[in-house]
Amino acid sequence: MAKYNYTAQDFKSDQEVRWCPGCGDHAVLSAVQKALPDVSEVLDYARERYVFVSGIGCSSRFPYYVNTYGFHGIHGRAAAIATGVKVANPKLSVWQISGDGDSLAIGGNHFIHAVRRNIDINMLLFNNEIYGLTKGQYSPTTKLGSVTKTSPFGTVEHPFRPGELVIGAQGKFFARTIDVEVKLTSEIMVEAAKHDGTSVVEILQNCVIFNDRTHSNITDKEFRDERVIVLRHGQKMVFGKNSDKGLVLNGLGLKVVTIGQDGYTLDDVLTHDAYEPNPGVHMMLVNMEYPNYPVALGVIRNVKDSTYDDNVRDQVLEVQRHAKITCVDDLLNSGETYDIK
Amino acid sequence: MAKYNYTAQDFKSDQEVRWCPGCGDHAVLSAVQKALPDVSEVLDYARERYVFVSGIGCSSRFPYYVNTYGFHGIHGRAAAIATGVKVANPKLSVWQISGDGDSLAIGGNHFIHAVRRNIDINMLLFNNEIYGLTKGQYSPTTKLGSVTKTSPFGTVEHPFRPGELVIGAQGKFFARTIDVEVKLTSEIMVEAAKHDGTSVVEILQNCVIFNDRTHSNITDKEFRDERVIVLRHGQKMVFGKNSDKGLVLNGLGLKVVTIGQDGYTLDDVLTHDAYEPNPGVHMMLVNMEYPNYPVALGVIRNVKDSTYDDNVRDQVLEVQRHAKITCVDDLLNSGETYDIK
Amino acid sequence: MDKQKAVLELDEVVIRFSGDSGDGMQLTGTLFSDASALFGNGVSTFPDYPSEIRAPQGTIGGVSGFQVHIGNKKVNTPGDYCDVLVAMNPAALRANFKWVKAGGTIVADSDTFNEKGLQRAGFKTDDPITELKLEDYKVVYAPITSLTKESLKDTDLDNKSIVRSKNMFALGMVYFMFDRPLNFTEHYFEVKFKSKPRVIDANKKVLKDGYNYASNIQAIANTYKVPAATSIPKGKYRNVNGNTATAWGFIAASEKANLPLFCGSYPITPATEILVELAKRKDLGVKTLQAEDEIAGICTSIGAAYAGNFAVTSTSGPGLSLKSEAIGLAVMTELPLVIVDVQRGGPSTGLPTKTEQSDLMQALWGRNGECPLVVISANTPSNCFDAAFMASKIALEHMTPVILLTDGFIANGTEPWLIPSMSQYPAIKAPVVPEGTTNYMTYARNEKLARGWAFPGTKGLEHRVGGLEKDFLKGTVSHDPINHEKMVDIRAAKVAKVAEYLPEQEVFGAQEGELLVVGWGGTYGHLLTAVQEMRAEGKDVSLCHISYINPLPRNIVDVFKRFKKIVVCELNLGQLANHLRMEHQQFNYLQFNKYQGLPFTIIELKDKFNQILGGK
Amino acid sequence: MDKQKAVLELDEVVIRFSGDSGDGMQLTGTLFSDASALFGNGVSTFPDYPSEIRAPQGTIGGVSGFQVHIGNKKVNTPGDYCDVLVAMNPAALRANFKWVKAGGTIVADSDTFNEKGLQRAGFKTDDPITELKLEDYKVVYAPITSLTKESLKDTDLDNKSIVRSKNMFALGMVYFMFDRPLNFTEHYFEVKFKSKPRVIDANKKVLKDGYNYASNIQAIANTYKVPAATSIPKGKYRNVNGNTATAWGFIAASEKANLPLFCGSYPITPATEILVELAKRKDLGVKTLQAEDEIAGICTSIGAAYAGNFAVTSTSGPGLSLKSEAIGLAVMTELPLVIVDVQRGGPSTGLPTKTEQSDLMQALWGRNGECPLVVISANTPSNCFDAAFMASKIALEHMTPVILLTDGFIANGTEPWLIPSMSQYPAIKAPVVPEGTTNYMTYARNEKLARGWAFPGTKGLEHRVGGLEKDFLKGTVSHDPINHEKMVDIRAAKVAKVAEYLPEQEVFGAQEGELLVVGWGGTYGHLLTAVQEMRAEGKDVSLCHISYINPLPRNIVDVFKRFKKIVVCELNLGQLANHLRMEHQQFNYLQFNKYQGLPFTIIELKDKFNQILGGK
Ligand SMILES: Cc1ncc(C[n+]2csc(CCOP(=O)(O)OP(=O)(O)O)c2C)c(N)n1
Ligand SMILES: Cc1ncc(C[n+]2csc(CCOP(=O)(O)OP(=O)(O)O)c2C)c(N)n1
Ligand code: SF4
Ligand code: SF4
Ligand SMILES: [Mg+2]
Ligand SMILES: [Mg+2]
Repeated sequence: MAKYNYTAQDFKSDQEVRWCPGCGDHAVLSAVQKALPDVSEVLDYARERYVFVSGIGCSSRFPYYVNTYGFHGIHGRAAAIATGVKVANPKLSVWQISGDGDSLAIGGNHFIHAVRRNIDINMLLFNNEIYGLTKGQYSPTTKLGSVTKTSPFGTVEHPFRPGELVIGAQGKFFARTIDVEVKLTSEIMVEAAKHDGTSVVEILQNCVIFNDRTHSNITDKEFRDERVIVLRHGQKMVFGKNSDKGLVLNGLGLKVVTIGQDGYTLDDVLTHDAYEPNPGVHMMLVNMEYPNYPVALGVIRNVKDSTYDDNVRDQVLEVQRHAKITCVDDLLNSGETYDIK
Repeated sequence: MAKYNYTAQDFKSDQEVRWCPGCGDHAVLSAVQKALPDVSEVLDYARERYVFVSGIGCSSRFPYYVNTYGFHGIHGRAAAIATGVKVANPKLSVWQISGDGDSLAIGGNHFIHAVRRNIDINMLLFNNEIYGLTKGQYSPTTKLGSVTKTSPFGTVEHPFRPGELVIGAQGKFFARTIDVEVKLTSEIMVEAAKHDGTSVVEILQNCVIFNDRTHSNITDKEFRDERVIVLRHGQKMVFGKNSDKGLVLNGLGLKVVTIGQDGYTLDDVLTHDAYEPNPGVHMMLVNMEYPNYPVALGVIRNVKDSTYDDNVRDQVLEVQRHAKITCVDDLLNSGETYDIK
Repeated sequence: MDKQKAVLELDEVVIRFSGDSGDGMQLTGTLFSDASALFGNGVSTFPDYPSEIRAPQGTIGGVSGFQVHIGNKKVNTPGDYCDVLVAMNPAALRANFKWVKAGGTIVADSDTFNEKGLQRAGFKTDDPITELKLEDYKVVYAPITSLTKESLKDTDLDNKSIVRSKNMFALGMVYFMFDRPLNFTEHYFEVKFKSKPRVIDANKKVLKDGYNYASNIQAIANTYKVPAATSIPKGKYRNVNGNTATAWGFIAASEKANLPLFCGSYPITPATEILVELAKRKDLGVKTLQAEDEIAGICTSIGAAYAGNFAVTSTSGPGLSLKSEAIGLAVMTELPLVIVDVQRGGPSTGLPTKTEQSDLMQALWGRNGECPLVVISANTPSNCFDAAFMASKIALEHMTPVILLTDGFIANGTEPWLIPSMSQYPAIKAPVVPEGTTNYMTYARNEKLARGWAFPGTKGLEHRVGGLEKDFLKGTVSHDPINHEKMVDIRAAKVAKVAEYLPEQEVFGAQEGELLVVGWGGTYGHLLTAVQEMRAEGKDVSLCHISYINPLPRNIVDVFKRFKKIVVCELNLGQLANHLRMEHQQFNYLQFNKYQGLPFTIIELKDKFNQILGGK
Repeated sequence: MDKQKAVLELDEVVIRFSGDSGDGMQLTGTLFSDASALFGNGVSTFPDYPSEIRAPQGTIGGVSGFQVHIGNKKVNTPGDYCDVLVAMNPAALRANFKWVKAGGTIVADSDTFNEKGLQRAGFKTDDPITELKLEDYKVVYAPITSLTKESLKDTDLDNKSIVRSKNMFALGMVYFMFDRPLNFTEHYFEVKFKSKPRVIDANKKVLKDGYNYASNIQAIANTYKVPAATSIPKGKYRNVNGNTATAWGFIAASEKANLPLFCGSYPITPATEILVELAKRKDLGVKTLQAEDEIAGICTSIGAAYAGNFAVTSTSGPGLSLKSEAIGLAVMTELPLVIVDVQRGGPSTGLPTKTEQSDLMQALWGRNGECPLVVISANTPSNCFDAAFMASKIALEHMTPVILLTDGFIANGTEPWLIPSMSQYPAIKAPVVPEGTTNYMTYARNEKLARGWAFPGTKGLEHRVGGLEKDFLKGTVSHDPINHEKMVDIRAAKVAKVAEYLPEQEVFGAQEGELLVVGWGGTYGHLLTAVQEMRAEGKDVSLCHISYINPLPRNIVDVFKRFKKIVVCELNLGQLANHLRMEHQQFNYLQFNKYQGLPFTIIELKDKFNQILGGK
């Protein structure tokens, strides 16, 4: 029984979309606009309940293009602004849009603290491994050795793996998708919205101008199926064009096997448990890198825990239940007072 | 053949130590002053090669008390200042002193980025789970539900586990000690100094005034042996007053067993491998919490990798080897120029 | 020493309690001032504590002081110099003797004046009195520690607790000296230690024994009586410090605006207590978020303001620096926000526990671009309530960030406060856009030039804001040159227009004449006292104490032009004076500046004013 | 249209290339200006690009422009209005037509003026010329796209590459119009595409075909010749933009000071290129650290300065806001540090790609406490080299942070630069404390009031610095009130003293008279041109362009008092004027302000000055 009957069109604003032709951001925008009608039905959110908050960067122009409330903040501060929005009005569905520079360079602190607090916002991390808007400097996710405007002889820094950092900051929800996989992205958006707490979605996004094809060795159509694995809770960890490859346990680590070879059967293949609180396996999954492993897409971690905004609300209600002070006059007259006659 | 023959006394400055009587910082200071003579011999560091950099907080007064170079920075920025010192002069032995608030609240971003870059500094994290200097507000490591000045009804935030965050930020060295264990602390300081790259040492430190006994359920003498395990590379993971308890693998996790019970022998007990690059087991070890597990002390992770400062130096040398431009006049006259006659 | 004993009546008296950080001097002073307030005196207090929590016992670095000024009428400052100094150890004497009036009384715990104590405090001889040239002072050496032990030897308190009670013995002595009843303080013990009757009894006993000891010995020459004030308005009072009053002012504004209060903040001396006070008020629905840093503090508040809460953020100078960029965002998005800066000694970390007025220029200009906002200040501890309320009203009604400047002196100082009723305060009406409004233009403005504030969640008002330049009406991004010029102008005009809604500047004293003293912020009590005293002496001096700094009151030029000379007095190098030079260049502004981390003294002010008057 | 064809000689001409972000207009303009410079013209250029990387093709938002001004003598600005506009599509025409001189020439690619193109650009009719009222302009519609395709149809380039070459066709046309030789540009192709001979040939062909096409058609009325300048000093030149010159100025200072250069920075428009330029210079041992944010940028630099490197940090307005707190630390620790702020349109994110001068007050005052430092500015693209050098020299010799203000206009603009020799530059002698010094007092000062700089690693000079107030000599922490007052004074005195070591203020034009135009920073070229032209017209106007803003030059009062009127011209609301009111209240400062994200025009300046002269 659809209540709102929104379509993607309802979430398109009248603003001209200004990303470069071919930029991965277009696909993500469209995936989100496709997902929001579903989110509305599943969670009973009217359109005006959505707020999109961003920092600064190409990706951070996103809120202008979504026909609801939006806040285009300052560089790196999206998580803090989004946190304020959510705590101020917990009924809002808050979506944070942020690039790899915005959320992991200048915004790294707000990022890890939002995740730690488990505030109920959905963070979309557009990871193009470059600063797009400022025209091509390396970011904290740029691969070691990359030549960029500010690293003419190659970078000398180990990049973050966003999923690993999220888990290190006690993250309860982490998913990964790629810009071109609009359907998968939409599906993940709905899952992120449903999760209570901070949902981090890393989007491997292509910047055609300054970092073209940085993800191509896993995203290119011809071998994508062989190099990514889409994880879904409760399903076997299989991948490959013929679904003939799988992940099995190997001591304390994971191993890729071909089903039917070397004695491995489908039964040996791990079943994905996104709900497991212990981060051990999730950590291995987020860290899988090509060529040793397929890169994991889908909802990798999805663990229930108390959220900051719920805790705040509960505490206020609890205190108010026993409150002796109920207005400012009470407050001013509370405690030690005396009369001058 | 001792070269310097320093004693702890050589590292005491003429400044009056101003921490509260009973503060855990005193013991740490003394442990560091005891370790530095050893570091000097092992690594051939003259006293003037040490630089202590801190932020703001009670613990951050540390540099005043060490008789060498020191920089008492601003709140949260110690890691950034220390990074600048090290890159400017890689010959210096740089020690960062910082509280849980200084390094994980306001300084969280510089903390994770220094760790990610693997810059060769030694970070001592004084974790008293409180803001001492500002008189008792909760910090990002304060236990959930704690009543402090700014959480009169208990905190509502999940605390960071520093070791977990370090690993999430690709940390290569993490150790833990407790303030009162001066000998262990000294030993760890020497290891931290020997490690090339960012060495993070978490010190469970008592703030007698604002958070007294926060670590006492593991640090109190009467049961300390039963509740902590001191890890040393290559040694069995055993603990307990009678060294009769050990850690064994249990599926994907760890389990505490009593040696000689339920069929467990010393052979079943894990041997600590601090050098293992894969963070899986280290993650479990840093996350062990009382009462389910003993709390791990000692050097938990100690992995070799290239450091930022070495990479910078190598790159400069490499470029200079082929350089055509060797002075500013060369530079000004390089590229497109033309003559007006 | 004079051995006669009598009860002398005084108009006012200043007492300074000083001892080690662990000696409980803050509590002792507070109890004395509370008792005096309850008794009906005019009271003003100021704590003076070190930036260490507990420096090593017995050292100068660890000395903590608390000064109380009581009078038979309203007193406006904690007093320049004290009549009586209580020194619990040699370090306290050494750190504070220069604050004792010539010939004043010093009560010292003789038990601590042993070799070790003297040496720790840096004395070179065993005769501190001679060493400090205090021979003409009345020094009362009392073995306070041993008498306290003696007093409590029959209780079951442990030794540490017993020794810790010595401050109550000293307080008892002071109560005798000033002829104060003990019952208020006894009542305090009863409430504080409700469940521990033995602790109540012990404290009462020590207090009483101290009182009796003082009455028995011959060393205390006179007892003094400061009669209750008669000129003080009747009514219900409480003592309040500036930080509490600030916090409560915000809560009051939130009630009047009918909007939930949100405070995103990060602790910093001396502003932390505002956050602490707000965190307590979950009963009134206040939401506080202790952020990971100052930037997150203000950014969460900006987010909350966007979402429709009344948002504030509290900090001190270094934190204001960190908030600069985000303040610009609040200016551009034209959201209501109050930023309170409790100023301390700068630059950089500076003197964190000392007072100063050196953030005014930062408040006015510390942001990129042409980025105007409202700057107002608070004058006294209790005035912080009204100042916070007004800051909030302006922010909410004019849709602008407001910086409220207080300082360490009034933030920590206390004074009695005639408790107001909220019915005396005006309503606050923010330009909230009602649901159902059609064609909402995000940057369309009302008569105050304030834009309409639409809350997320409201159907039909969906809109986007941000830090890029805005279209004049629609609020969409605009790179148009002329639009930018218009927006720069209108942002300035909106702030300037606030003056039309503010009270005119008042002058204390004659409305025209020889010398106009101009001040702002926490120097009010000192400037007022100096001007009052000089006027009583027949000098032609008036006071113009400015609360509204940007925009300045609309009649300020009228005020200035009626005086022959203007002297701007500040605890900085002349920041208000410079602001006035920019705004009203036509006047000549003399300056009197002090920047020692300390308030003015009345004496130095009067000297300066007399010199100006004389030098005409 | 006039069908006659002739070669007319002109003194100067302004050409604006405009097209889609992807059309290569920046390159086209640069090639034209390089060719003109090589030819011997005076040249000044200014790129004007959108804040989007590539907005949707054909829209106004995506238009990128590049203006070139060439003359037969030195030209000081890129010109107010252009004589010739090249518009590669309708959006470019629409966005730029208002910058064409009345009756000027417009060259347009007729292939793009189809229905879709016109509509995207927001035209309502199919006749843009009438719609924009350009009937009196000389419009040359040329099918540039199709002719380019035609020209390259026999090459093996793919279609996309072929179409992308159309800018070279247009450039060829312009070369014909201005009688420019092709060989400089051909040489460029040869170097640029060294390993791709076919690409070289293709580019040469398109360029030539464009040239020939223009010479063949009758539409181009005249060709113009701007003779080489004769007044320009002879020597070796290069074109340089402000950001490159700034970076190189720092490297030069590092060489002269014999200290390694360290730059901790974070990218931000329009300052990023300074970091980019420095990152290239590993050959000269420059260390750049792209930090995680601006705060880490400056803090790594402060660490590097403490460790004995010459440290700088680069940013724009919002980044300067973020650095505020750490700048205070540099002031307190008295370490040498240059902070360069490439100003852009504010407040907040504002207009990131546009120019403005609105960070002056922030540079002066944007920090907590009394926190003085040196503020200087650069005037032109090439002057950035000298300004950066001087900022460095002051920082290093006086042990103080220095803020260097440039702006988007000069940072991106280019001009020919007579390459200096480093032998012309003075030595830089920082007060480095030599090993072996005994009794090093961290805050003891030399005649400049600079403290001694001791490098970690040096035996015997171990010391501690930090943000708390420092003891006057020893540099240990001091909470002493009098010491604080002394330190506030000496920090101010140290900065004030810098004036003694700086050149006196010079005046262009008469040294006394009617009207003194006062300016600072990147408006130099425009102010100079306006004053030059008016003086040529016999008007009594002189120019005082201030590079040293704090402290002001020591003779500034002498300069000011020799003129009847002073007008301060700035791209802000009057920040320098206000600074002057604070520093030298005795003068009356008229103001001329513009804040549209654009430079002044000569026309509006002259109008204003004439009006002031007329209105005396
Ligand atoms: C305080 C501040 N510092 C720097 C900038 C400049 N800046 C804008 S966006 C950006 C980085 C963009 O990279 P990312 O966040 O990865 O977003 P993308 O453009 O790649 O989507 C930078 C450095 C700024 N706007 N504000
Ligand atoms: C910019 C800034 N913000 C806030 C402060 C106030 N402040 C000083 S230390 C501190 C926290 C201290 O806690 P921690 O880092 O854990 O150190 P500890 O005192 O516990 O050793 C705070 C909030 C400051 N000095 N500067
Ligand atoms: S520069 Fe890169 S990230 Fe930015 S809009 Fe263009 S393609 Fe996308
Ligand atoms: S307040 Fe706590 S952390 Fe600070 S010095 Fe005292 S005991 Fe140590
Ligand atoms: Mg990016
Ligand atoms: Mg702490």
